[in-house]
Amino acid sequence: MKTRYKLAGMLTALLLVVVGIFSLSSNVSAAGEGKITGTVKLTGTPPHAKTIDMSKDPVCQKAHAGDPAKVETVVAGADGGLANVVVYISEGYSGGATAATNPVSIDQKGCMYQPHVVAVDVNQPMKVVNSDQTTHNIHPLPAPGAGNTGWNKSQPPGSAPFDVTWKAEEIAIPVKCNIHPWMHGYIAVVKGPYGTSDDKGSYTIDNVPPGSYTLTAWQEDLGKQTAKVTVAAGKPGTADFTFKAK
Amino acid sequence: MHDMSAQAVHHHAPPTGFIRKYVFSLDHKVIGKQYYGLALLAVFIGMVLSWLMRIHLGWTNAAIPGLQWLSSSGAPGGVMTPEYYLELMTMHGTLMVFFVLTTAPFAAFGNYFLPIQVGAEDMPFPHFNMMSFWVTFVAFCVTVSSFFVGDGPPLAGWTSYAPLSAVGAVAGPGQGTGQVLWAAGIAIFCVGQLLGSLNFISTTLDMRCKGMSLWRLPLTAWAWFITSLMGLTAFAVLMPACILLILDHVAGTSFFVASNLVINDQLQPHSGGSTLLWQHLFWFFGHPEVYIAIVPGMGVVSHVLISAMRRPMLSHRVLIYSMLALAFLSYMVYGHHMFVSGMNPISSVAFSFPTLAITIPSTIIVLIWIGSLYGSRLRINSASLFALGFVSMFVSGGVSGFFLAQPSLDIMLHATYFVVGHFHLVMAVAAIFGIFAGTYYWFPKVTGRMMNETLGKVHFWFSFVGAYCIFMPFHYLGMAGNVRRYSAFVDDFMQPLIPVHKFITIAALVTGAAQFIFLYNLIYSRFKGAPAPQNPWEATSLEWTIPSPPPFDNFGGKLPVVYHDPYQYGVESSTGDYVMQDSPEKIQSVRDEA
Amino acid sequence: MRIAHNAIFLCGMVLSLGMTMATAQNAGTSSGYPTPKGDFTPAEQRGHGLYLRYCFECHGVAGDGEGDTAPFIDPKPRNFTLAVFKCRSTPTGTLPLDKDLEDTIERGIVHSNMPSWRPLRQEDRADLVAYIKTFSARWKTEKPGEPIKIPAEPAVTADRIKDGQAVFKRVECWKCHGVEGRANGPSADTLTDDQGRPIKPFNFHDSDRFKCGSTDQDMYRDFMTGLDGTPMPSFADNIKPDEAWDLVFYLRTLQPPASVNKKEKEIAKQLGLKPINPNAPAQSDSNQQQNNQPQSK
Amino acid sequence: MRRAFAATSHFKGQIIMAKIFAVTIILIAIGSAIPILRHTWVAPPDISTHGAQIDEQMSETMAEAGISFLAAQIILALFIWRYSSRRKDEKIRTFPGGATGLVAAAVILVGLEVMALGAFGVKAWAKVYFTPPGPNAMPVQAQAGQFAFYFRYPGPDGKFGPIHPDKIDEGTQNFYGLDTSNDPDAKDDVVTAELGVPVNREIHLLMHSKDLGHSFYVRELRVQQDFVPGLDVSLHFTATKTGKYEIVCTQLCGLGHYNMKAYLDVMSQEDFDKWMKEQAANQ
Repeated sequence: MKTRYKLAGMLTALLLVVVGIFSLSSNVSAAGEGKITGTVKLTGTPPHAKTIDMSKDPVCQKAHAGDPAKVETVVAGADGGLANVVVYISEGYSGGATAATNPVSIDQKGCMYQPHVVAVDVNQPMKVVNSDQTTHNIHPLPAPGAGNTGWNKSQPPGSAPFDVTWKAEEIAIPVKCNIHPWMHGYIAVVKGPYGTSDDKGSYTIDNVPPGSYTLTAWQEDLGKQTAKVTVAAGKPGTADFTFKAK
Repeated sequence: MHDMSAQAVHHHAPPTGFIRKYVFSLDHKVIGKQYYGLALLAVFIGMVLSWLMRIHLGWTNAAIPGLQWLSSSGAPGGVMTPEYYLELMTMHGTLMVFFVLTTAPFAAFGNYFLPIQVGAEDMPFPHFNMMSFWVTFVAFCVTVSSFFVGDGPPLAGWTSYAPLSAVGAVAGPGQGTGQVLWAAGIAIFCVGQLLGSLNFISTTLDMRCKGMSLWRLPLTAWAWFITSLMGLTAFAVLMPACILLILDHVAGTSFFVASNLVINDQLQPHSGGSTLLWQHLFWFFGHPEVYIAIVPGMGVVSHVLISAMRRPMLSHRVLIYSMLALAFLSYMVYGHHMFVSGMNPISSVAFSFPTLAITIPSTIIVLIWIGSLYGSRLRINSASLFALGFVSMFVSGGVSGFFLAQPSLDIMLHATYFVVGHFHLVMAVAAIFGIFAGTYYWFPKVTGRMMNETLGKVHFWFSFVGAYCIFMPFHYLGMAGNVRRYSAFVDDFMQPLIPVHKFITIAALVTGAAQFIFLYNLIYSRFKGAPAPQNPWEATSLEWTIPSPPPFDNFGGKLPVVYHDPYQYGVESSTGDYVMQDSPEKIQSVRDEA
Repeated sequence: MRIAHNAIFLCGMVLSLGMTMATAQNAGTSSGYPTPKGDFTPAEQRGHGLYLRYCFECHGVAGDGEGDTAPFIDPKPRNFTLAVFKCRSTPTGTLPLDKDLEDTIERGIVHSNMPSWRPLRQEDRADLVAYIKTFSARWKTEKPGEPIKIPAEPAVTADRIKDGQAVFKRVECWKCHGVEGRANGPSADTLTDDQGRPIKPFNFHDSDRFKCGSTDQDMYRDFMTGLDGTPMPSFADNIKPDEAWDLVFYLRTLQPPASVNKKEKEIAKQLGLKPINPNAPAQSDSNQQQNNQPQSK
Repeated sequence: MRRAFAATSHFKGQIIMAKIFAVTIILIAIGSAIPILRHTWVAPPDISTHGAQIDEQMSETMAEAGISFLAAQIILALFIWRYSSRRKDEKIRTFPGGATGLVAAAVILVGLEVMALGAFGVKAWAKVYFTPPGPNAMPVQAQAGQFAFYFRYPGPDGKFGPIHPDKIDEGTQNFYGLDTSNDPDAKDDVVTAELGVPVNREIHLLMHSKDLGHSFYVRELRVQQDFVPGLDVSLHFTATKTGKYEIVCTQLCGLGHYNMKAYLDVMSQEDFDKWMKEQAANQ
């Protein structure tokens, strides 16, 4: 059973790599051609964000002296902008990996994951950084059989950042630190261009070749939404999403 | 005692050809040497691991140069990660306990000298004997292979407490493949030791030469006999336990995993298992294992001391009875490892008294050693120095048992460095000193060359003082509540203790380095040492009646006949102040003063 | 000889290596419970494992109360296939709430071989209940009854105790439990449970603890729900809540002195309470035979 | 027959070596006793009601162990000193009384002494484990998980809500898997990251393991007890001095074991009430 999954995973990975190589050459011209912008909003009252008690580890507590850290399950801005929403092209995108050159990074800072949700392209290098003066262990838990294998590595303070890549599309891989149980984040492995909403709720997807697509916006707690969008040469497409608070 | 000298014909001819002679040899002497080599390899690896651990404990965030090449993921940039520390710790314990303390004093020396000391040509089952070594070797390979498979060796410690060791990779790095390899390796190791024990028992009971009654066996032979009795029962418990552990991993059973465990936010699909069951099974093996490691040492030390003191022990038989008592009690005390484990507190009390009772046979043994020194003509050489060092170490480690045998004090001391100091002194260091004593004592017999005394004495001084510098402070750390198995000391109350750790680390590095003197001495003397006479120590037991190194069939086809108790020293005879066991000359023999 | 030996030896090596490699392959990945049999939910599946560890020796693998130790146990282990339970908060004849069963497992049943499983964890007990419910189809077809209401406990007074004694007489508790609650009533020896096995009524002079809990509320509940599967009926229809409390207080007076019934015993002493006389008309129980007072135990 | 030990120069050498050895043993023995006598490294002062007995037992055992240790080492050293310099012609003498005396000494002096010690030690053990918690002990549930402790107070209704393992989600701070929307008992449960207790109030600690084996060790409280997955172990203690103390895990539970800790905060009753209010507000 398991081995079949592994096999499938490896095959997909192989396929993706091949496609990637092709698309890279073809995308060089297409790069920067079109983009998609929009905002994600939250209606209704956002849930009460519990404060996190970090008294277990003085280092963490010191990092948040004054304003204690809050749970980041749903982070809504003042004007209802919803942050940490991953927007990606779920249908209609033919190309392979894009922008695989610029590495995204997930930083362990103040015993929280920054960013809380990191989106990364298949096979795009993801840098894991530990800026704290305490040891973290970063422990992604991909769904079995989805093609990504989980691992669990400690990062003592001052140890070098390391790069990882993900083989298969998976939205989203929960990642946690066992040493600091409150630390939770998500790694959204998408195929093709993507954007992540900032705390105002606005996002941008670059490097989209002209065409019409189906966008999907994913929020860790509120689920997924889709929208259709068309991108013409020189004219960016726009798509807005609205999530309803539970 | 039926006469075996009549059919004094070897039941397998001397092998020709390299493989049969040195690799798959049936000769108990070669197998003994193979065991010794395996132990040397294991102890070397184990020592390097302990070095790395000590450096990390002393200077936690320091980069150890070159470590990143040993394991890029375990030590990015040479800075050891917590899981890598625990992995090293697990492998250190496993290698040392199983592949050094069990194989060297018991399997290695026993294989070589038990048949000679009972006056036999070989073990009764040479094939089993050879198989026991090679199975052990496979076990070694399997265990060590966990370094190179999956995400490294297990981090559950050499005790591999369930459910950490039973739930699989979800519990942490190394808990998947590594843990299974560990369990498989140990299960295989048990098979090897079971075969070996069978051989030892039957050798002692059936292969004794004419006149060699049980009471005329040297103390070493008795020690190996008692040890093999323990091994037969203890390893027979550990092996199934390891198999059940593997089943929990790969077959999805739930022997050791309770229900409703949520690990990494994942509800585990196990149910109905008992986590304490593993501890019971493991320690039912684990405590006899301690005596499997130390009793052969006691035998060797007594043997060496006697020929150095030029007199028999005050009482041959009381010593043997005491060792038997140790072996027997060791099965009724395993619960003292589990006082605060959640076991019924009443059983903790029940286990505490047999544990305290163990001090009685131990004290008898020590007192007889010391009492026999009285009025003796003590000869000081590397062997006897290490033997006396053994006595000192055994006492130092033993008294801390007073504390750990009491559940009320275990509340404070359990799982602290006090325990580490205790078992390292009484089990590890003492047993290793026994191995050294035996090596210096028997090397001339095995190789036909003397070891270099000067190097031996230098080696002793470094080891003796070093061992105390390393392991005495552990007790103080423990009393201050320094918890063991920590890869770094982040708790406030442990900060003042870190200098002690630094001191221990330096002591460990020096002492470890000094062991290379021994290694050099071993190799150098093997080829360049002064030629050894047949009986350099003027000893009486049978191994000194044959040439060194002994011929293939030990006694040249004519089995010896024994006329005396093993240790006839301090008597007037033609050869001096001692009489060989097989010399027919009539003497006023030294009686047991029991 | 040597050939044979080599064969054995090589087999040993190959086997051990093979085993190791094979295990190493699956290590850590397939760790889990065997695929659920039938249509078990995860909770039932976990309960199954727990049942096979703790319960089946008495209650039987099939849950029919015919475990290996059952022949030597009295009272007999519960037969789960009937889905009939003594200790419920629901009216007689109905299924109990899960809570009732969890409480029974946690509390254990005094005067029987059912121990208290308090050391087990609450969530494990819940799983056990989930599994026990798979033994009978009743749980699929029926719903648990509406739990009975237990009104606030009134203060104990002399009158209440007298009234309680009257109730004791009226609803003929004494037929089984005896006029002094010594389990020596006229029909005490003829009692059988639903399976036709002989069963004894409770002797109030034995202990202050009951099968289904020892508080006054528990006693009240026992009257109103009855203990299904035993001859103890439900009096929900012919005892008013107030009377039930009276009965509780009266029965307390029969029990050996303990912290729970100190008050009742005192009042009874002051009253000089005498055992009832079943034959006398309902009003005057006062002038009856003086022999052995309830307290004289 | 070769006389390996006849050469006198060699003989002198070994006498000196033996005497150095004897001195070394004595020095080491005394040296290792000094830190104990000077209390260089000792457990912190006890803040519990049961700890005094444990400390007493500890010091008694220390005295006995220390005496046997020093006696054995020093006698060993003296014998080495004395009898390594005897010549070949000197007669072998046996210890007065022979083995019988020594066995008697071992059994009577050491054996019985140690057994008696153990018997007394049981009192301290019984004080912790054989006495049930008092009727008005304050129940607190401690949950251990990789790699942190979390504590639960029943709240005003005095009842702990049931635990639903499938609802446990550390990301949303639901460490106990409580279902506050459905379980009335769980609504007012207070879950905290540090163990706040009122001083001089008996605490009934219900120990619950979420995942693996852990342990609850507070040196100042003289308390250590493992968490057993699948069993709820219960423990009770009374803290008599206010302050913050470290709770550490002593049962190897994975890579973060060394960093698994929490704080025991012993507060005056009013501070505790205030603290409890704050915690309840943040649920």
